Amino acid sequence: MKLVYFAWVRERIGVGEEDVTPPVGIVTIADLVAWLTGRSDGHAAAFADPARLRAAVDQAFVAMDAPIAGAREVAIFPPVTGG
Amino acid sequence: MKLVYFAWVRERIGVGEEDVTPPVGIVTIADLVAWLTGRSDGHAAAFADPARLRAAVDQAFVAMDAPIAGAREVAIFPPVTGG
Amino acid sequence: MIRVHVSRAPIDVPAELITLEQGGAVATFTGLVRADDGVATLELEHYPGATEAALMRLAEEASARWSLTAATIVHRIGPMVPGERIVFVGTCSAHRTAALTACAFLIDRLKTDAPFWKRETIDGETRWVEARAADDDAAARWS
Amino acid sequence: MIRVHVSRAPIDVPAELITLEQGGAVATFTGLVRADDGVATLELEHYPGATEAALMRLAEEASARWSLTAATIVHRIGPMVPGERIVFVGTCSAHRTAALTACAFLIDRLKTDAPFWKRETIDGETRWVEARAADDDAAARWS
Repeated sequence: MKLVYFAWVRERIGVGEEDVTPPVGIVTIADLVAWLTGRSDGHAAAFADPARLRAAVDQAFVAMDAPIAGAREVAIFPPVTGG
Repeated sequence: MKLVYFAWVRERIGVGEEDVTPPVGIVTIADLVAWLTGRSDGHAAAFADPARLRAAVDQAFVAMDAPIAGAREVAIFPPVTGG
Repeated sequence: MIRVHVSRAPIDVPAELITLEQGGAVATFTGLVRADDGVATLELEHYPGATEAALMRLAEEASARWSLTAATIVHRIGPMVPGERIVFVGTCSAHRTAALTACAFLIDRLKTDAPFWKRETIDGETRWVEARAADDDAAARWS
Repeated sequence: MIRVHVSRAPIDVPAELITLEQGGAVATFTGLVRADDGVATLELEHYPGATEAALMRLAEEASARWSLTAATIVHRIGPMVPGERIVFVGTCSAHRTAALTACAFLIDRLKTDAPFWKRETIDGETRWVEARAADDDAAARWS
């Protein structure tokens, strides 16, 4: 599964994208974020406050409790600030 | 008193402006319009339906029952259609 | 900065934007001569002096009510053809809702408060355009 | 006609107007980098692919809901300076209320539905701009 990060999530993790294979039991975006926290200090810093995170599955915005089953690309990022 | 006309009011009367001296007893715009009706067939045609007329005194829109005392310029015209 | 202008020449929107873009949020409205109902030409008559005064009052009211940093109203007069711009209204504010709301106010109120009259030619026949009750209703919602 | 574009180059509003002015009523909104709160530079990051898809969904929704004859959304990315245009939204419809309302819808919803992030530099210090609850409220009024 391809993960992509934006804005300060990307900066804290230190990369814009990575490939991961989540273990069985990781069902939702929230599960994924909790699991990713253990990958590095950067991940832990980026995901310290889950309330400040938003996500997309295959480029469409989803809620944090959305399932990741079948997703090719999951994006994790702060609330958007365009316009 | 200077009178100015616009759009089909002007066309029916045949002139864009004229000077008149209304007699005593002509108090409001509506009185003035009724009095002007007798001036020519064009005036009669222009003012046949008072409900379709609007007016301004000294370049500010007013209701048809507004007084004309002290007015230098009275304008009579159809409802506006700009924009 | 307030700018009101009654123009026989085509309305130059790019030039107006330069004056208007003072920072933050800019909203504009442009009315075009419709090409789709057989109108060959449209001619705009106005009440010189009274028109400019009415446009200035509207621009000043909008500027005060929505804290605008700029307000522009340009209205074309004389003959024009389908596709040409009849009217341009623009507002600039620090906040987008103020700019958008003031822009809607200006075009709604211009339709009832400014002395312009449209005459259109369709199939060689010329007629004065009738005022629309819907325009009175739209203007009334701002008072 | 729908046009959505994510642009590293400055937004050319006069060029966009040519595509947009299809007849009737045209409303536009332009967001400018503010010059008044000490921002030296603003940088826009986005989610390539997802951005264009989100803008296209918004333009299609507005076009259907307000019977637009044209809808344009252009969003700048990369570094920019105060006074430059960040975003341009334009709508064209036969009726002015439809054009104005659809324009307000597009900019409100763009702020919450399109994946852009702003980073500003003030006094040499760079920080990511925080999302505003007021933007969520403005977007919510359209659903």
